Amino acid sequence: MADYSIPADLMEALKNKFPGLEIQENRDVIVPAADLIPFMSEIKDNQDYAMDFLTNLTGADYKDRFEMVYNLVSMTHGYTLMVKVRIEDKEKPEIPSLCPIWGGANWQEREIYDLMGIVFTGYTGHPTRIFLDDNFQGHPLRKDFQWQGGREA
Amino acid sequence: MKTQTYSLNLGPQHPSTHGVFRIILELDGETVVKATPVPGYLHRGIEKLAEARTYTQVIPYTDRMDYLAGMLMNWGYVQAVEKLMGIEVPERAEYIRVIVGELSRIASHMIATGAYGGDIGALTAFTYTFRDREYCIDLLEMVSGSRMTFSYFRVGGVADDLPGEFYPAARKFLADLPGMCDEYDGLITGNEIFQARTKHVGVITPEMGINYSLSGPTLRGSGVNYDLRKVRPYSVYDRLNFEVPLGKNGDCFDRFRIRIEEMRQCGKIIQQALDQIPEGSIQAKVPKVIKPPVGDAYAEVESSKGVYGCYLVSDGSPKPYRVHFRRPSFINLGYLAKLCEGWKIADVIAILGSIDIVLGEVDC
Amino acid sequence: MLSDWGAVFIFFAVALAFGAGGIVTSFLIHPRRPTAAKLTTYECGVDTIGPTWVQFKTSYFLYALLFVIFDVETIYLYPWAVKFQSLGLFAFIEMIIFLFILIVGLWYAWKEGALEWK
Amino acid sequence: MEVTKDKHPVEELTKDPVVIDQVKRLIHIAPLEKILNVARAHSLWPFGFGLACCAIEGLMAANMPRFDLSRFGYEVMRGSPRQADVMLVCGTVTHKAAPFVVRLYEQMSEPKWVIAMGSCAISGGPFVDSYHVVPGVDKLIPVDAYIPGCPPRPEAVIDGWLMVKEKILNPKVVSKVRG
Repeated sequence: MADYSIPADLMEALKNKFPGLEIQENRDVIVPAADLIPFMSEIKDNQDYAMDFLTNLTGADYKDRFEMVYNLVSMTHGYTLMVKVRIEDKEKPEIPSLCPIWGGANWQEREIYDLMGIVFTGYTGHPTRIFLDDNFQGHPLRKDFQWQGGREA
Repeated sequence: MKTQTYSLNLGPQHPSTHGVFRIILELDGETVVKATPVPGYLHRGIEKLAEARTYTQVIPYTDRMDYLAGMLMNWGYVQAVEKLMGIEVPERAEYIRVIVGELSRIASHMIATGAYGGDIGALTAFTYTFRDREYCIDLLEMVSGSRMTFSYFRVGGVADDLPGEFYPAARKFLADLPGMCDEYDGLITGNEIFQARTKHVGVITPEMGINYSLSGPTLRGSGVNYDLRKVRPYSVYDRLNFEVPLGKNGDCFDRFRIRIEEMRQCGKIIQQALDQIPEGSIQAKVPKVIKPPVGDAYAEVESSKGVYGCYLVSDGSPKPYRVHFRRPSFINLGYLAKLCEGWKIADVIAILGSIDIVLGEVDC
Repeated sequence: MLSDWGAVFIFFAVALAFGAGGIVTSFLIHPRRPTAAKLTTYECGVDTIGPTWVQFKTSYFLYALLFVIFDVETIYLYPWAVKFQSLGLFAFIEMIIFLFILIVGLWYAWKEGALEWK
Repeated sequence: MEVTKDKHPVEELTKDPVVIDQVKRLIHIAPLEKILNVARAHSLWPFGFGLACCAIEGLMAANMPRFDLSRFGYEVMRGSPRQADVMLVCGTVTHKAAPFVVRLYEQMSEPKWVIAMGSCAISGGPFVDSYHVVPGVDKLIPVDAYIPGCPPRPEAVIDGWLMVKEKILNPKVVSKVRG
């Protein structure tokens, strides 16, 4: 498969603009939650990257942390980038919402809140459930979610 | 004289919502003031169920998401597992995947065309498209044994080889396909009532389309050239030449027209794939119990509704730790609320039909 | 004289019986089990939201009014069209004047914007 | 549908068994319900209630040219429960959809029947362990015919319709073990 990730020099430019950045060997980027919004608006507005298409936005529930995963694509240059953000606080997971930057994040964030329980701050209309009833107890995709399936023993 | 607005349910049980999807319309007379889509009536929690299944057992869940294009759903998931495990799929299996994937795309577009004709009122169109879809489904049934929920793909290849009588039947179907598409053009696209109802209705500008992460015919209807098979060719698509039809002014009519164009292109792709298919094995060397290394992977495929991605996290056990499906119908609907404002009720049904959603995929 | 009208009357009676007959027999024989849930309003399977008795736009009413006017007009056209040849020139002029008056009415409604759907 | 009793009116007139047998053999007074059932059984109006994948097979493919449900007279697909006879539940019934499934069933006018199509409607199917799926629609509403399959082929759907027809024509067929 051809390599569509951001070339090394542009990655270095990002590195020194955001010291907290951590670049993994397969060019995924781990961004501290604090400067998620500046980082995202930087790679969207700066024409070198022009990451204007948010393909995927999802979350994962690990033992010690939550992890948000964003996949971005640049329509003009054809770069793809996977951005990860770690949320250490398991009791009240919160992360700034990307809706002001990409409209496509709206429904995906509501889905992650509904199923995973991660609250997205800084956008009216969040956090509201999208699939389950409002009086549904708990968030199903969490590892500690207990439920009673329909299979008769 | 001030008129009050009233709320109306374009509800879960409605002939035109392609399943159980609800839009709460705030109406002033006929004009929509505010639209609030309410999905979730078919939410079966596939992502949670997948965490309790082994990697191969998840495959039947994928083609119950977008049940109109089952093969493409299998492809997206299987490609993510192969990327995670670094498996190289043999040549013949890749060509078989392209053939059945494009056949599944044709079957899906046929329903989309017929259903959209039905939404606008041309009920006979549905009969024509379904009559032709049966031929397409015969081919897929010959290959996989099932009509809709194929579960034909395996990690590292496909379940079994193309039967002998598949090739003449496929060539005959491909010979008839352009005739079928002309028939739909003549029957629906050329109908001026249809054009009056869909031209310049629900216009999506390219910038808004990209900003709202739309994909597939919904985005290409606005002229944005983003087709994964061309932008980031996976499998053997780089060896097949075909054009990507684009719309000009992003209205319902363009989204509908390029679906029929895409069917013609699919015919060309299958033709070339049938000519170039090599001999060889159809399944890579894969361990009996699939235990991918610890890590995660994200892979995307161009399904009939848009970009269908799968994000997999593995913790080394035979069961995936986390599976997330990037479902095009779900994300394409994110823009519906803004798109419907200002249009009349009949146009809302035209817009919803043109985005072509499948509820199994929206609610996952 | 009576027999002519008798034929018309019988024709009218048969038509009435045919229509009413279907309704009356179905009323007599269909099972009636009205339950509370069955009598609730059907709106795509969920409850209605907000007040449903609202003041809505007048364009509905104007459209219906214009339709009734021109529907009645066509009723007048039918007998004239049947006896078109034998009635001669005078009836023709008469009908043209009648049509012209209604066309003026339509033109006025159109100009006033009764047909646009604001 | 309550089973009509088979008492012949001649039994009030005479106790003589010979006369009763002759009259019963010659004069067959079918209660009105039986006559109506013959009419109902051959023109059931389905209630297009497509939830998931089975809707494509049951509502669309079965009605379309190749399988053609209208050969049996069941092709008039009604969108509203008021005009429908049979509720074809095809697809997974989730907890969020359960209230309006029950409501639609209750809003249908008598006599009404229910066909549970597909393993999701019969018993929750592949999604039975899910937190959001009702394991079988018969937990919500009484079901008359079950069509197994995931999704069942259109021929199986037509067989399901014929089962309902069989049940309407002579209700005692239910107790007969089929096949």
